[in-house]
Amino acid sequence: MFNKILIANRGEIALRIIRTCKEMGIPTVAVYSTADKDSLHVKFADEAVCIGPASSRDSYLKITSILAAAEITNADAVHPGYGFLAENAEFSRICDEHNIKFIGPSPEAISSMGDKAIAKVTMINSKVPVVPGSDGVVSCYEDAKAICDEIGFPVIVKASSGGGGRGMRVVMDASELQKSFDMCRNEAKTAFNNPEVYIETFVQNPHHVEIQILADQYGNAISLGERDCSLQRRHQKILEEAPSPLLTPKLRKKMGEAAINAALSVKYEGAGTVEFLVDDELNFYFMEMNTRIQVEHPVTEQITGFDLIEEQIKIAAGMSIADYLVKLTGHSIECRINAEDPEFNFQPSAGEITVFHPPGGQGVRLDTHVYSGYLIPPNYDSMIAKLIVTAKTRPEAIIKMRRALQEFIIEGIKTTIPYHIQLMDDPNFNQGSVSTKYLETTFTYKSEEKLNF
Amino acid sequence: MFNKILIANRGEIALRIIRTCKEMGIPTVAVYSTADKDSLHVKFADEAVCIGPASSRDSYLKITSILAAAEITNADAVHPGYGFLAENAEFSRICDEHNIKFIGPSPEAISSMGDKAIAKVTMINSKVPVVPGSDGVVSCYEDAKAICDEIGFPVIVKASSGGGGRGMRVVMDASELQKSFDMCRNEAKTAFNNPEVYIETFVQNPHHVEIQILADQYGNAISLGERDCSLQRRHQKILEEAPSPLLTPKLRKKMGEAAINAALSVKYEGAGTVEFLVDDELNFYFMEMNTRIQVEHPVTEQITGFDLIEEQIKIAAGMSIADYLVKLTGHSIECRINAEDPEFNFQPSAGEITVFHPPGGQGVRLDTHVYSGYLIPPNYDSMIAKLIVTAKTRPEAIIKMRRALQEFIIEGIKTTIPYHIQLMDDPNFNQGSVSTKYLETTFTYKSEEKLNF
Amino acid sequence: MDLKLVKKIIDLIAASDLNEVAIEEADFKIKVKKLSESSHISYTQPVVAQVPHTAPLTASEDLESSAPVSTTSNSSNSIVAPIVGTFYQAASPDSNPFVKVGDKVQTGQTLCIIEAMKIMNEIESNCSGIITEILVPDGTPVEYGQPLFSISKD
Amino acid sequence: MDLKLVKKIIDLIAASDLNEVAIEEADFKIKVKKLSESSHISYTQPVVAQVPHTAPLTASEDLESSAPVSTTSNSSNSIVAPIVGTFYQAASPDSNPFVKVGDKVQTGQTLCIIEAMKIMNEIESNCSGIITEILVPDGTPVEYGQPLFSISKD
Repeated sequence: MFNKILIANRGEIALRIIRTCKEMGIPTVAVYSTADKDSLHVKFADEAVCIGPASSRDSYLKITSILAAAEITNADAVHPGYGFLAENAEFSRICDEHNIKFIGPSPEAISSMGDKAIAKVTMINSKVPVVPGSDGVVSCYEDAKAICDEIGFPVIVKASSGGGGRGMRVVMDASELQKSFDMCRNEAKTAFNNPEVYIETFVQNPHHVEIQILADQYGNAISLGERDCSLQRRHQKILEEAPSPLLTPKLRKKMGEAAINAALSVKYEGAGTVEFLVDDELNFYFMEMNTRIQVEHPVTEQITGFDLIEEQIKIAAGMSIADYLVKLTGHSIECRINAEDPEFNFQPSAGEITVFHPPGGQGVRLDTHVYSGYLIPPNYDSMIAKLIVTAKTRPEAIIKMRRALQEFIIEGIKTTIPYHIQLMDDPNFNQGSVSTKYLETTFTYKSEEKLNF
Repeated sequence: MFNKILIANRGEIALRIIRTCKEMGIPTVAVYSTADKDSLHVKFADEAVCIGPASSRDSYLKITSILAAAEITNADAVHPGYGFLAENAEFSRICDEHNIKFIGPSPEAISSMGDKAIAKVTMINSKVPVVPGSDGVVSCYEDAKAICDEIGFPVIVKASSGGGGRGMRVVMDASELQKSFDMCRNEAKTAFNNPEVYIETFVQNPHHVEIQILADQYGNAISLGERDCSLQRRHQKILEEAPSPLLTPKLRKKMGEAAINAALSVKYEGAGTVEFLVDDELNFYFMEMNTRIQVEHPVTEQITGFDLIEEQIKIAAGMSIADYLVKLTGHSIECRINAEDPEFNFQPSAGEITVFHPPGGQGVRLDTHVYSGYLIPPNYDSMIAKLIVTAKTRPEAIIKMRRALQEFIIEGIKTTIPYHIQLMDDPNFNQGSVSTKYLETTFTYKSEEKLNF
Repeated sequence: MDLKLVKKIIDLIAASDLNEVAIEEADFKIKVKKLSESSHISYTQPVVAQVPHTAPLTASEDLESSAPVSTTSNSSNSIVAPIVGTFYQAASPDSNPFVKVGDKVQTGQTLCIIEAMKIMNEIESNCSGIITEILVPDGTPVEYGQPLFSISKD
Repeated sequence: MDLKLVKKIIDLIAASDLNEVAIEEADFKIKVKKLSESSHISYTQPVVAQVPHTAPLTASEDLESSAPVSTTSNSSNSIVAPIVGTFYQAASPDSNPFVKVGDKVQTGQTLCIIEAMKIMNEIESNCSGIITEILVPDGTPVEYGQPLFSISKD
């Protein structure tokens, strides 16, 4: 096992990792920017090293500073969390070169999943279902036209280096193709310095269902079931749940096998997530693989009993998962509580949290790094807490989430709590899985102001 | 189901009951004394009625005020919580008379378990093992002598109306008997206005193991397993866990059956707890039955998945438990966090909580009614939070509890958190079940002052 | 939305002394505010905090354990409810009220009845003076400490 | 909605001393506020209890994002570490230290080395003056922003 783990992250995930390290008896090193000097991850880690100013580029994204911090503290492993350097193949490689274990997959696995076109080809070769489309990059309009003639419209043109909703265009019919194709290439070149695009059938009303996998260094890989993350705004997940209300046991098994194949195809190591689109007819298509722990991993922990951070660390330390058994029990929902104002288009609401009263009781879990008196720095993302509830069934979990949200008091800033409360009362959400377009096209948040007057 | 439940209590248990009522969709009425006007149970209930001044006698113990509050709010059921009126047969009876459902057992069941001598006879008749001793009250020294000759020394003389460590005397040999017998009677008369005493074998190094039962109105009763509450100071439980590290599956089954018999013998209805003494040879003896929800009920909830407050309400509303199945999974520990100073003989520490940062993460549950800025009234008991952790095994639960205690920050008052942290590191506690004398005779709390210097 | 209903609600509130009203049902919520026109009127006595739902997280500043039978400020007094129950101005529906606005009362004189659990509890004045206001309508529930009468003391 | 009920509630509250009332049931909520009549009285600001914390939980007061290469106080200056790494006073174990206490240094003059990932980063002075103290022993780890030298400025 490792002697000391440096956590190359901040916020709730840094605290989350420290908690597991404490439970495993492994000393921790926090790194922090000057903006985070009063953060709980700094307070609760065994050691803490200031690595730079508030700007992420000069602190949490600065590989040399993080490695130097590991060197001066004699940390022999680095946990990257999510975001920042978590899916940076270069970081994984440099850690290896300095004999510091990167808790995550190899640089090669990160690279091959990081490029969408390469990933797609890899999946086809591994018999993982993909959305019909081009075999990799489409370089000219003529090729694009030929592919569309074959797979039919609507299609979507996507930048190889894109992601998170950036660098993609839907094309409804042949007349739009040339213009959209050219624009997408230009945008990709500007945004990602890589003009390469590929083309796929545009799946309508898709559901976002992802499989959590674990894979060890000995070629064992298992599925820990799925998470339904269809509730999104601007490609940002806002609520996740496990299991998915959409899946059947049979489909769960098929998707789990596909995800395991995807992981094995790149000799994956650690915890990873294979994201699929599922349409209303329950066809599923590989979307991408995230080669890191996900924000929404707790819902899987709640219904499987695993501690996924612990599993990441154990796998990185060379332990085998050959005898792991997975059993899913109950239903878990996570609401992301962001410092954003749902009244004003979710504009970020930085500032001081004057009152912070978290919910409690049976089946309620809160992962957060904030507290009464915490000043939210404007430099980082706006997620301030993950509220996770677990109950026997989905309807009970929704009721429990509503109760927990109602007793969650945050004053001094605006948060998405009122939005989530309305979502708990939404009939379509209560009925089952909605599509990834649902929040933007159908669900209407009623302004609290309007409610009050 | 009930239309509205009045909660005749305060503090964490009032909030606990409100949470379940919210999840069940039942409106609630909080009652409160003037000292509790800013309490969360007042805030989170649907309605709140001030019933009197700070003194419990004039508020939470005043039956007429509580019933009047139920009348003016049209509540059709009353949940008594624990403490205050929870085991007051008169309260249960008056509720019945006013057509307000008392969520708990009948006045008769409360009475027969409330008198220790009557309870013991009832248990003997129901074949529940009891500590060898007198068949009920012993009125004169001659009878006491005869009984001791039969069962041998040491014995313990106990007041019928005593409890919680009050009204009892250990007699090591025959020479002390007369004096101790007379003194115990006198004390009982003064303290409880009832001089009756009984005599039992004094069980040395006993463990306190209690069985949680549920019984419905149709004669069905089940056991939800045991809790080990051997860690006590001055007969006050300070840490509870489930399952007990002492029990074998066979003994668990036997004790569960005995507890069910105890419940059925008084036509028990609702959630109840049968407390047993268990000696090192795993003999077990009925101690008493608590005819209410217990402080430590969450550890049972954690390993069974039941919501015990919900079960109390459902049973009171006439639902059957005939088809309930109980399965125990994992290990759960509760630490009672009291506003007491472990440095100074646990003297109560009232005042304002200036900082309150609760622990979080996987497997951590917190039941509390306090918050940053909360002023602890000097009028009530000192428990301010129950920290409950759940893990797969006992060692993992202890590690998780240590981690959670370490990140639990309360400033402005003294608490028992440092005491619990040291307990988590205690080798004897880590090894297994200790006796109820352990904390007072063996465990030594190291003053934080001394630790630091 | 039923506009007539809304108008009725607004009329109700306009006709009242209230400044702000919010009503909410499963799928309906209304909130009405009226600015006070009488803000120059001097106001004598702190309200005995009957509003549990505002200022949720402020610490209690009042830990008095003696029964607040009255609150005093200069020559004006409130008689507050010493118990929870239902307030009645008269001994029975057919009787005259114990007191009316303008009545002079003596210490110990019965002012009203609070019924709790079918028991009629007579509430006596703790001072002598003139009843200036009856603060609670006949037959309404009152809680402990709730002001019932204003008295201008002798 | 039961309008009679609403009217009753409003009447109740209008007749009372209450300033604000909120009632909520499963599908019904009413909130009534009455403005204080004493609004001419100067209003003391409620204490917003901003002092929840002593040491551990104090909010950051420093959100500077520029690299704190030096901190200044009158004519005295600290040179702080611009990167994380190991502090060395000399270019190699056999070399003389770049500077000693009492040395006069110029802006841009190399003061020490911070090694990070096997790279020797020369740290230069950002002012001229006299070295009054070396704050870190040779060979120790330093973090971003940690003071290394005190300089008494010219």
